[in-house]
Amino acid sequence: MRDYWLSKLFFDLQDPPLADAYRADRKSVLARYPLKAEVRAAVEADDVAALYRLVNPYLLRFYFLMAGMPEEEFLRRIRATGATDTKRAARG
Amino acid sequence: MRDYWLSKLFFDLQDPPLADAYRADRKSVLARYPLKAEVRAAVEADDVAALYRLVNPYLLRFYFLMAGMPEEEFLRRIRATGATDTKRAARG
Amino acid sequence: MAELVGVYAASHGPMIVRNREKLTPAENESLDSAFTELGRRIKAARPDALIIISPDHWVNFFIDNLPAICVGVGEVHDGPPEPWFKAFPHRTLAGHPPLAEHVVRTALERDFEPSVSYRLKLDHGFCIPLWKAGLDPLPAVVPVVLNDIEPPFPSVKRCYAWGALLAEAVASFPGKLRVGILATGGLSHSIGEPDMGRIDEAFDRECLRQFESGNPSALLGFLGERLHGAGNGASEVRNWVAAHGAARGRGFELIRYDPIPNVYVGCGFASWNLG
Amino acid sequence: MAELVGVYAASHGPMIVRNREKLTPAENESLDSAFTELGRRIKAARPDALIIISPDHWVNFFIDNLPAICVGVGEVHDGPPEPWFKAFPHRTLAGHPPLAEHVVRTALERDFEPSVSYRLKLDHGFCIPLWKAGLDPLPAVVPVVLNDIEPPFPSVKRCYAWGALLAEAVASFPGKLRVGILATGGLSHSIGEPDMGRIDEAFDRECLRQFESGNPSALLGFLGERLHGAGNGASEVRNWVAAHGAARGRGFELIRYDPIPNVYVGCGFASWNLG
Ligand SMILES: [Fe+3]
Ligand SMILES: [Fe+3]
Repeated sequence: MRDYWLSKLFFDLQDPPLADAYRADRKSVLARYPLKAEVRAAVEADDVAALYRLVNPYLLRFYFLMAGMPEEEFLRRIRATGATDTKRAARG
Repeated sequence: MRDYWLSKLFFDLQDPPLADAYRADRKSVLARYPLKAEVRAAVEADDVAALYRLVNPYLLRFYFLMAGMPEEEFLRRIRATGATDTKRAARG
Repeated sequence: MAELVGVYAASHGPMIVRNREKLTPAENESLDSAFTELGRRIKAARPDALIIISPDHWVNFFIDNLPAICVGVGEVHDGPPEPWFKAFPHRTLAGHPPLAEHVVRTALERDFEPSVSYRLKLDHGFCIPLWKAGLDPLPAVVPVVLNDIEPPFPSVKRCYAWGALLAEAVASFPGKLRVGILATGGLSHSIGEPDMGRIDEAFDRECLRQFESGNPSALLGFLGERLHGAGNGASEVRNWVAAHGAARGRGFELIRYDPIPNVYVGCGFASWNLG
Repeated sequence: MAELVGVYAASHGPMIVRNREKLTPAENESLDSAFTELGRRIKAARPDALIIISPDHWVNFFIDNLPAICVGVGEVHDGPPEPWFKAFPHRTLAGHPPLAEHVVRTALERDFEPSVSYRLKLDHGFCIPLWKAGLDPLPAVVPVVLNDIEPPFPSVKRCYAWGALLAEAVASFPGKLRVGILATGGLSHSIGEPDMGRIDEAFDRECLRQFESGNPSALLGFLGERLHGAGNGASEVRNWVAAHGAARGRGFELIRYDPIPNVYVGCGFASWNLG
């Protein structure tokens, strides 16, 4: 089950002007999305592991690239999430 | 085969603020849609028969209702198009 | 395992709401009492969740991505956006993600390929029957949006198979859950076409007889020959065919048939025999 | 009647373009020559239209309406919107509405249920192979968007059936037309997952061997066991399976296999034997 509004935020951020706005003022863009408090907190904390459970992995990877996290850092963090084999299997 | 931009215009006009804008100033809304010249002319002429061939009939009916054509007048015009049985059959 | 506790059909013509002041008191009363009887039967079956099969009347989907069939898996759905339907009392309707996702997975395993939506607006096709039947509180809703609006359409045979698949998914759902199925739309009508306003009473009565008889192959044969002649809106009878498949073709009991010119639609209401 | 003149597969990893300066000259040269050979074979077959099977990497569809499969029937498609892919020389690509609509109608008649789109953006999945293969002028493109990106997915068996259906639709298309089929994506890779960057070379080599051998049931059995372990991106091998179905499972000739770590993808290129 995906988190709809988190997914929508990441999806919408593919639009370059919105991505610019987000990088300039993250809070004002976030305010337009009715995110649950814990989801919003995970976004604000750049919590890769928490967000990984709520959104498509392609969108997750796009988001952190867009937000300016170096690829090496994202790889380090996503590898550290150490999802179970069961979860990977479910994603076929 | 539908006309994409005509369909998009009629679809978008389901948004009440856009419908208001359209009723107030049709030309400026039309300018935002890259309609082919003959399609645009058919819209400007309220040409029910011509538009009928290019767009889903539910959207056609919605459009003229939204644009302010009385239901009786729309019924008179759409009945007068006298589409062939073949065409009706294709729409199943 | 979940249990299929009822399968129902109801028309959803917007004019039932929009044209109410133009209908005669007898016409309004007849429609009201048909919906009330439908509601009585649904309430008696006590469904926890209702799978509702209806088309999308251009409120969610456009021709940039028009699904043949779409299942709504969201936790919540939005109420009807139609400006003339503000009387509907719910801004949102609860979904049933576990059942909906089970339907999707079962479908994909069985060579069906629905589109999936986490967020749907439920238009008058879904909400007129819910509202007029007086279901309050509402059961959880699993929307199944079948394209009856913009050709080409799924075949009636395929719609029947979809219904059987829905019944299979209900039967294999791991959890104690009472599930109803409600198909909306039809019977004969025509919208935005040269025969707009025509009600094909002969088609409707024969169609109802076929649904009553519980002979699916005769029904599919009849529809193959006659459906396209009953107006573009008659295509919504596909939803009833899916319900028929869910009921294993057992036939239904007619609640009411109201061919009301000012509604533009041959209105029918029924509940299937589940044997 | 139209004629199926060639069936092809190619990887489409974005890093082929984005990471070009990080690859060794030998790696770039190997990829370039694989695409060039693919292009040579496609040009030799002289297709008027190319059915391209690729996923949508979130440029068209969202989870409010995510189709299992979608056919693009538009007169024109938009070029890739990815900001890093501005080098692609075409802002729009011509479609082939008559062939695409024939595919849709044939599908619905045969119990397949695609979503239909009159206007698609063709992302790098479609356009990297077209561009790198040097097809200019481009043949008309009929996009078939298969969901390999967001689970649950159509089964590999169903993807094979889809391919057979495409071949059937080509064969029954009324008109003189040379049609090619190009499946893009795969082989093993992982994006946004804990094993991101892993290339499963053992899986890839066995997978290629299965495609070469022309034994579809062995291939489907192998994928049923191993596909889920080869990374989430490996799901795109479904597109190759559809191409295999279109080629009636006759097996393919490998052009190149390049497991390049800086591309993140086990890159494969092939063309099927059409017997
Ligand atoms: Fe309707
Ligand atoms: Fe890809």
